[in-house]
Amino acid sequence: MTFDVAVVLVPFIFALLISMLYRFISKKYIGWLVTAVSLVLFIILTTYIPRISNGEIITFTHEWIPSLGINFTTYLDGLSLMFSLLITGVGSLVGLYSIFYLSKSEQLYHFYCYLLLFMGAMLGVVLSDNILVLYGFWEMTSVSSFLLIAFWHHRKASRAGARKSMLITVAGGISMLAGFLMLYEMSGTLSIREIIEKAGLIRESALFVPALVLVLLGAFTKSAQFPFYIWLPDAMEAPTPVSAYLHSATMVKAGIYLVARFTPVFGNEAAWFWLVTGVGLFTLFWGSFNAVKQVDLKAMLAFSTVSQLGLIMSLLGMGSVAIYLGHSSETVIYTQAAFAAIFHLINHSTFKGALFMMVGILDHELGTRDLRRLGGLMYFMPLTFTIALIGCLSMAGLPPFNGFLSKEMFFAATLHIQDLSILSLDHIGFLIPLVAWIASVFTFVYCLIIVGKTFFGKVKTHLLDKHPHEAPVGMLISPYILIILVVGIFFFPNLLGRYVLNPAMASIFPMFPSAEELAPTIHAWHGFFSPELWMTILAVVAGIFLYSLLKSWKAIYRILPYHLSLNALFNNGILWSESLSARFTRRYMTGNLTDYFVYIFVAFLLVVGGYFLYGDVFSWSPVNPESLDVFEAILMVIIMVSSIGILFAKSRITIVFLTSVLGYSVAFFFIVFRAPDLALTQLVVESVSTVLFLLCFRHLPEIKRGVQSKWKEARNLVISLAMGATVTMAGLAALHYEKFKTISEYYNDSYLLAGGKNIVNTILGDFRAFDTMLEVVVLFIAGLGVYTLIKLKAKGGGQNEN
Amino acid sequence: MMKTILLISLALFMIAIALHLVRVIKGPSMPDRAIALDTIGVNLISSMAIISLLLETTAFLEAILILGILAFIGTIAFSKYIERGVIIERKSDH
Amino acid sequence: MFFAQFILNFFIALLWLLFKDEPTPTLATFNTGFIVGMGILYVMHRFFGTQFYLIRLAKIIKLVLFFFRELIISGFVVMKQVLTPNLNITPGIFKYKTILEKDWEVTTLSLLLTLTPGSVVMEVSESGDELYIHAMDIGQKEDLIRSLGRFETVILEVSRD
Amino acid sequence: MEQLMMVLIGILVSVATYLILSRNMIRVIIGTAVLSHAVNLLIMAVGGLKKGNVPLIGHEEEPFTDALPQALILTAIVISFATTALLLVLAYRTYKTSGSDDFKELRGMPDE
Amino acid sequence: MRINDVILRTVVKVVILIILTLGVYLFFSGHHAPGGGFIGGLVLASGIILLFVTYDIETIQRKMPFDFKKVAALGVFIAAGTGLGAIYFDLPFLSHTDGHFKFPFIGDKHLTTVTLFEAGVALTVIGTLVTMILSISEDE
Amino acid sequence: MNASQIIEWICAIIILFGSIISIISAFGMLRFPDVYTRAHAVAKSATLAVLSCLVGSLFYIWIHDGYFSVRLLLGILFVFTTSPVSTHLVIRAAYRSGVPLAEGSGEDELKPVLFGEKEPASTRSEHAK
Amino acid sequence: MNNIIVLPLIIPIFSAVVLVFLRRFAAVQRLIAFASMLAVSIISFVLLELVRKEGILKLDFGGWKPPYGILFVADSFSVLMVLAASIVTLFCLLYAFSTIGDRHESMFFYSFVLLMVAGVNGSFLTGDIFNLFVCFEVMLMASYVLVALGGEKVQLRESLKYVLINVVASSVFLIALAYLYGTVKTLNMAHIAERVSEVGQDPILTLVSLVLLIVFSLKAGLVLFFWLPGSYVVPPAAVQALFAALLTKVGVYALIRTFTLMFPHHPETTHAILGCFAGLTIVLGCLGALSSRNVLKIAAYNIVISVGFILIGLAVRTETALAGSVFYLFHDMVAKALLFLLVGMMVYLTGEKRIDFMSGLIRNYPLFGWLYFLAMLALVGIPPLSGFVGKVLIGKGAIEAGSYVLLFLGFASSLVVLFSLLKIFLSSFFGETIITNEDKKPLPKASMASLVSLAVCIAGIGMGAEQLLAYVQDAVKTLANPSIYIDAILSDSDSEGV
Ligand code: NA
Ligand code: NA
Repeated sequence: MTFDVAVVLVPFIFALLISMLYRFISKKYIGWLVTAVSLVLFIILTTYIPRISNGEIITFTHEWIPSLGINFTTYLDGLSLMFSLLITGVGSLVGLYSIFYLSKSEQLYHFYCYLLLFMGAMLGVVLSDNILVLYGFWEMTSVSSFLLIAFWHHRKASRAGARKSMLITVAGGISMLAGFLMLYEMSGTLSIREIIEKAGLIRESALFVPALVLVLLGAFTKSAQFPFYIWLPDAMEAPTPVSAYLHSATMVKAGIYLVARFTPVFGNEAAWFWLVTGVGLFTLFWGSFNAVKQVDLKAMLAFSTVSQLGLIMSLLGMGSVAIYLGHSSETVIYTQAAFAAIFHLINHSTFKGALFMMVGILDHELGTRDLRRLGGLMYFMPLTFTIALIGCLSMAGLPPFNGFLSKEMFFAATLHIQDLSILSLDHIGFLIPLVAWIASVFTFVYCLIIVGKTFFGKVKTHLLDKHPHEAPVGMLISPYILIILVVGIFFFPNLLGRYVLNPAMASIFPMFPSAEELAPTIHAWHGFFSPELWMTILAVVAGIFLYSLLKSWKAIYRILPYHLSLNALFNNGILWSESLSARFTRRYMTGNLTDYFVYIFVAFLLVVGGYFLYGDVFSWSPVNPESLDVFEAILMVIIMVSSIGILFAKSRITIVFLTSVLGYSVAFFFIVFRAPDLALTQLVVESVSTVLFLLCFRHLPEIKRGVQSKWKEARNLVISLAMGATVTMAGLAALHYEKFKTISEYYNDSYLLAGGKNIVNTILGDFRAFDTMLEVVVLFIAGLGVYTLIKLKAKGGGQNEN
Repeated sequence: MMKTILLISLALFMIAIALHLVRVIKGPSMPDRAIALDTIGVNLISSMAIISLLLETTAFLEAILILGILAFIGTIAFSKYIERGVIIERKSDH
Repeated sequence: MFFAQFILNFFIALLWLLFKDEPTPTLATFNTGFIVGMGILYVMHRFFGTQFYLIRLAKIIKLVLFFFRELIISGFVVMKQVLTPNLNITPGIFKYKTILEKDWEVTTLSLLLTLTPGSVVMEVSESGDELYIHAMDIGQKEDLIRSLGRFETVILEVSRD
Repeated sequence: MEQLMMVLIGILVSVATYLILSRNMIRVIIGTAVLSHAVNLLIMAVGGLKKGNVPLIGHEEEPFTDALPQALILTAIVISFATTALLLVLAYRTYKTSGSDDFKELRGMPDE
Repeated sequence: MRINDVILRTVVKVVILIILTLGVYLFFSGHHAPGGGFIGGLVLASGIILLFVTYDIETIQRKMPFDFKKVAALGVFIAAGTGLGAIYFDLPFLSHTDGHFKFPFIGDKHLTTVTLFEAGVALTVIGTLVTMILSISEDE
Repeated sequence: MNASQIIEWICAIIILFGSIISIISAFGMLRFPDVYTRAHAVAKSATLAVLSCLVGSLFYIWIHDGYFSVRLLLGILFVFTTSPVSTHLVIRAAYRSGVPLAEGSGEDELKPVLFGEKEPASTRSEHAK
Repeated sequence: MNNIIVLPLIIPIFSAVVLVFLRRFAAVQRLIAFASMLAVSIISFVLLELVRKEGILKLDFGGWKPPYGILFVADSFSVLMVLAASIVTLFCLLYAFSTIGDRHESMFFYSFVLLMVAGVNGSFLTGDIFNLFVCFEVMLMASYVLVALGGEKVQLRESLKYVLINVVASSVFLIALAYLYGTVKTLNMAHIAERVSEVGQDPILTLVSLVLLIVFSLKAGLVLFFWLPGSYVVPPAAVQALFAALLTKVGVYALIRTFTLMFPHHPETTHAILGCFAGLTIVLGCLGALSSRNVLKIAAYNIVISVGFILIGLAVRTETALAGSVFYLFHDMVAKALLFLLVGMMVYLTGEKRIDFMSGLIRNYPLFGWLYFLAMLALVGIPPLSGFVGKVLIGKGAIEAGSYVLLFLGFASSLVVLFSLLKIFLSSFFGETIITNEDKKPLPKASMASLVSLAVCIAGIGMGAEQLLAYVQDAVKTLANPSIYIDAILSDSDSEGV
């Protein structure tokens, strides 16, 4: 059905339309248009829910490069449908929000164009079955994210943030591509479905673990895992709707999607479990820990996003244990971690989207997001406060909000995992729940900060540009829809589970029998003695404690000096790479021709001379003294002396004289070697060259022997001697190689063949006339060139460098 | 025997060329070099003639004439260069 | 007039060829015609008021042989000088005013002089009638001037009627 | 003969290389000229020297010496001449505009 | 005292005839003896260069008012054009043909398109060499 | 030994003679004190050497192959004509570029005409060096 | 008769010669130059189809059978290269029409361009190794003039170095040819291939191939690229683009031909060295690209990187990788031309070369800015643009061959390409504009037409990769099985007895 692929195409088509027809569309309507497009797509996608939840899979193929198997194959299953709904759903809300958020003076065409581009790319990522096409869309999300971050590109910070995100995500993309190509090599297919089918087969390959690592690098960079997360806080330079959409709800989830999608392929490898879980957990901790120290609300949310992405990532890692262990009734329990992952993914999108929009409202209405300038806004902006409160409580994992449910499941999963006795978990498994708990303490702390420092306490009107007031209704619609969902999901989680999450689970664990078995029923209450509940309670207590003593322990953030931070490493790394490469490049790209010649000759000596020694090419046959006449020997001496004489000549004319002697002697050799045409040509050419030398040397100064250092002289001497030796030795070897008869015996019949008795001339004029024709062309170009070089002088006498 | 005589002559011409080469290298003045070079050309002409006899071929007789021509042109060029620093004048002053 | 007579002779030979009207003209016929032409021209040359050109030719050949003789002599002289252990000469430059006028006459004189033992022409004056001559041994200047006079005569024989 | 010729060619190559490695424009250009002489002799030498008569049918008898290298060298000579001509003009035009014939001084700015 | 080149000029007037004749001779003899378009062209060009060296640019250009660049271009045109002729007759590019033609006065002549090709070569050589020498000499 | 062989031998001797002259003139080139006297050596003996060699060859080929080479004859005439011109030009250039006469030279009638009395020749030698 | 094969060489030569006579008529010159390149482009396309249908075509010049005469060989590889070269030239000419100026036009500019293209096309098509040398020289000689044309101080200085290096390279080429003739005693490439394989590539033959390797490396800018950044940045933009697109690629083409057709039998030596060279080239090129803030230099180092990248395909020499190389070569010719025209336009519009002195160009010239962005993505290899398929194939090939270091270097270089080009984009196109509306130079129309056309080509090559791949795979079939080539050339000749 062509409609399926249209889902991906629609945003692109509209992006193209906007970019081409923007002159004819009023700015007012573009936002509405984009919102409508996303909404329609969302609605269309919801119509697929029944079919997909019944286990149906919808595919459609449009051929692109069939000969390489690179085709646009859309593949709509539970996982992709879930992500597609998320993308279009949040997309509509963000579209709506941005209509009120963005000023009409902005270049809105660009903005919405990029946004649609992103939406299309993101849909492409989650719907593609072909890994190379997936890669394409993957990079397109990086590109559109780049453009959106740099939307206010006159700001330096925007450009820097855009560059950072682009470099890191594209680098991840490239490594992912390498991983994909390895998968292709192992499985012989580009289709994800087929790769999953061959998962057992490819596991044997030596490329399996490298491919795994490379694919994970792609996922980690995109999903802002440690240590690649550093682009995400800087991406907050983008307009807030973008942050809400790309950098919390959708694009950063592409890495999660990738891990989920490839869990069936890689899950049976221990490295996968450890990398995904370990990196995820550490990111969870690191993000929450760092969020606390932020003073910019948006930065705090960014770190919180990093942390939450780590949480989801680690859950997927834990879920993969089920595949590692293989299917059995005991192992199904571990799949619940994966369920928690995708559940939390949805929940995170709702509350974090709402929170970002909340911050956007503050920014928009007050002109600041700086916590040091905020406070006591509860009374001025009660509606906004509600958003913040509900969002934060959900994020902190408190009831009655959806965050509580998934957080409980997370704790449960960590506890399950530490009980395992494989994968060395019996030794260090306890760290998993511990880290999870610590991170949730910090999470609670920054949630308190967001709500407390912004909405409680004293209002600091003197620090604000504008008088605080509630946001316009338009900006509140989207966040309110989201917090309604936050609450709604808490109360009706199984609706979501049944229709959206279960089918997605089936995609993650295709080798497990049925979605029903995998999907738990989500309960808010696991009993008073459930350990996960106590973990939450203890986290709240510890969080409140830490929050109240914030000032006394905040000093630990200063332990790690800035220049050792990842950001500093990245920035300095770029600066260093530029300055070091500049220094290195300048070292050998001196612009000095002599150096360049040294490189050429040394390369020749290393490769040719080196192979001569190494490859056993040497060959020698004794000289037959009778073959050499005395006069020939003298002639050789003459050539030798005149050429060496050039080296010692002190004036340019002496050089010309000696060169002439050399040329005439060579011509004489041609006569000795029975080559009359050659001798004639050499003679004339030599004389004309001499005339040319004299004509041109008039314009050149007398030779000053530039003072070369002793070692350079020695170096030149060694290189020269080695060059001579190499050419001679190789020449001797070539000379003694007599396995073939020359083709030129054919030309001895030149009179019969071509009617010419002068064989050389007949070769030049007939057998190889083409060479001669081109040689004439060369001469012609040179003549014309000499003319133009002399006649076309630079304006202003050629002294206008730079 | 005849061949030996020719070879001896050829060798003598070559030695003469070598001696002139010494003058080319030593100078001391540019005209010295020019004369030496001219003479080398002239001696090469002789050598070519002898080679023609030795190889019993008439193929190099053009080369003899051409070398004569070229040695002449070369010497003129050199002497003009030494004398005036220019080989070809735009417009001669007389 | 040398060339005019020669070309006339050539035409006579061609005419001869046409008169004979052979199926294929041969070189032999042409040569016969040439000889016939010589005879005719010899008879006629006084009408032109010039010398018979073959006589001029003979004089040219004489000049060339003269050249050769000078060359051979001077070759030996130089060889002697080279092989003399202690060279006792005083080189020098002297001026010679020639009676020759035409370019080619002066040129021929200079060439001749250059091939003569002990002298090389260095400069021709702007007026074209003074030669500056480098002598191997300035002591023999008088000898040189004497032979210069002899050369002038030979050249004039060729150029003047 | 061929062996000695190879040695001579080696010497020429050495000289050429040494000249090419010097800083002075003229010496480098002459170096390329010497190199092209060496190359031409090399082409001649690998074809085998003095193995036959002058390759003129009718004037000479077979066996002829290898004519193909001769034709190749002819082409090479002409091309090398054309290049040298252009090179010379370029050299003195460079000298006139840059005011130096020393390649060490003709380096240019590192990042211009 | 100004230089008087009378000796040189007088001799060159004679010698140039030998050189130019030799050039033409070499051009035509190339097919069966040493020579050919290239060498012929080179010798002819050397002759012209000799004239320039002996006299001066203005004098010689007055007597030979050609644009030598165009001579060279014409040469390339002819050399490559003989190749195209073959295409016209549906033969491989640069196929040469020959034939015996009877002319009044000079009789039976063996003409080949190789000669035409070589004429192109010779013209290019002359045009190029003279262009080069002239351009450089004119440069101040 | 028939007549033609005798002539061939004579030719060979002439050629040998030429080579001997050539080598002697080469020694002259090394021995003579200044460029002007060296020019003498070359202008005469080297020319004589080449001419005898060429004439020898001309007749040798004529007798041996029955082939009279006009090219060779032209060559002889050419060398014969141009060699003195070359000498003339070079020593004129030498003098004008300021190459001094050898020590112990006699009178010099050209110097006052070219340079006047005051200017010493050696200051004008920049082209020559 | 396959005379059509010679047309890509002979048409430009003829036009160039005719233009000499039309020196004073700039408009006519433009018309003729453009028309002839258009004709050549069409002819190459026809030829491409013909080759795919009928197999390898050859044209024996003068009717002399190989290996005795010279011949042109049209296989898919060579014709693809000719097609790319011709199209690129067509658009570079279009660009030049509005930017080059009558100083150049009256100094035979179009003639030199056409002659250079003739040399390039000849190098691609020839089947004779000595003729390859001659074609190289035609191309080089024209390029020498084009680098220096204009007479600026920098131009002269850099072109002198460029010429000297190439003169030495040409001499080394001749040395290689001497050895080659001394050993295998033939010049026809197919015949060489046949003879070399007959004796299993003796060590001396490998040595000869290594001399050729050095020569072609110099021409291609493989490791020995140091001449390139200096000389490629001095001529006018249209010429830079032509150089970037054509000259090094001819070297790359020659390397691929040499080591697939003639000397493929000792990969453990030759291809190992090629691999090292390719890797080193990428590293050095990347360092160069990182080091500069001059747009022209950055672009020039990007050429170096791509040369290294393309030759990974040859070094690992699986069929996939070779296909990648051919495809990438085609892409790179078009994309590099576009890149150089773009940066040339930047320099033209601002009068500056360093990115620090340019800012906000996209505000003044939005279309121009987006074209740059598109070219950047194509060069990084982002699908669906032209760089993608080649990159994937080379990567796949490297994996097949187990050359993970080269894979790493190749893919990492994409990142450096991105970094260096993004640097230009962020600093010069983004940011506050510094050009007021009064100072704003209008974009020359013909140049913009050329930029847009090339951009369309880039997108077209990527989107229409399937069509192009058909030819590429045909080309690779021959590269991977030299016997196809050899048979096509030598089957009807009596070379066996020789
Ligand atoms: Na040369
Ligand atoms: Na900037």
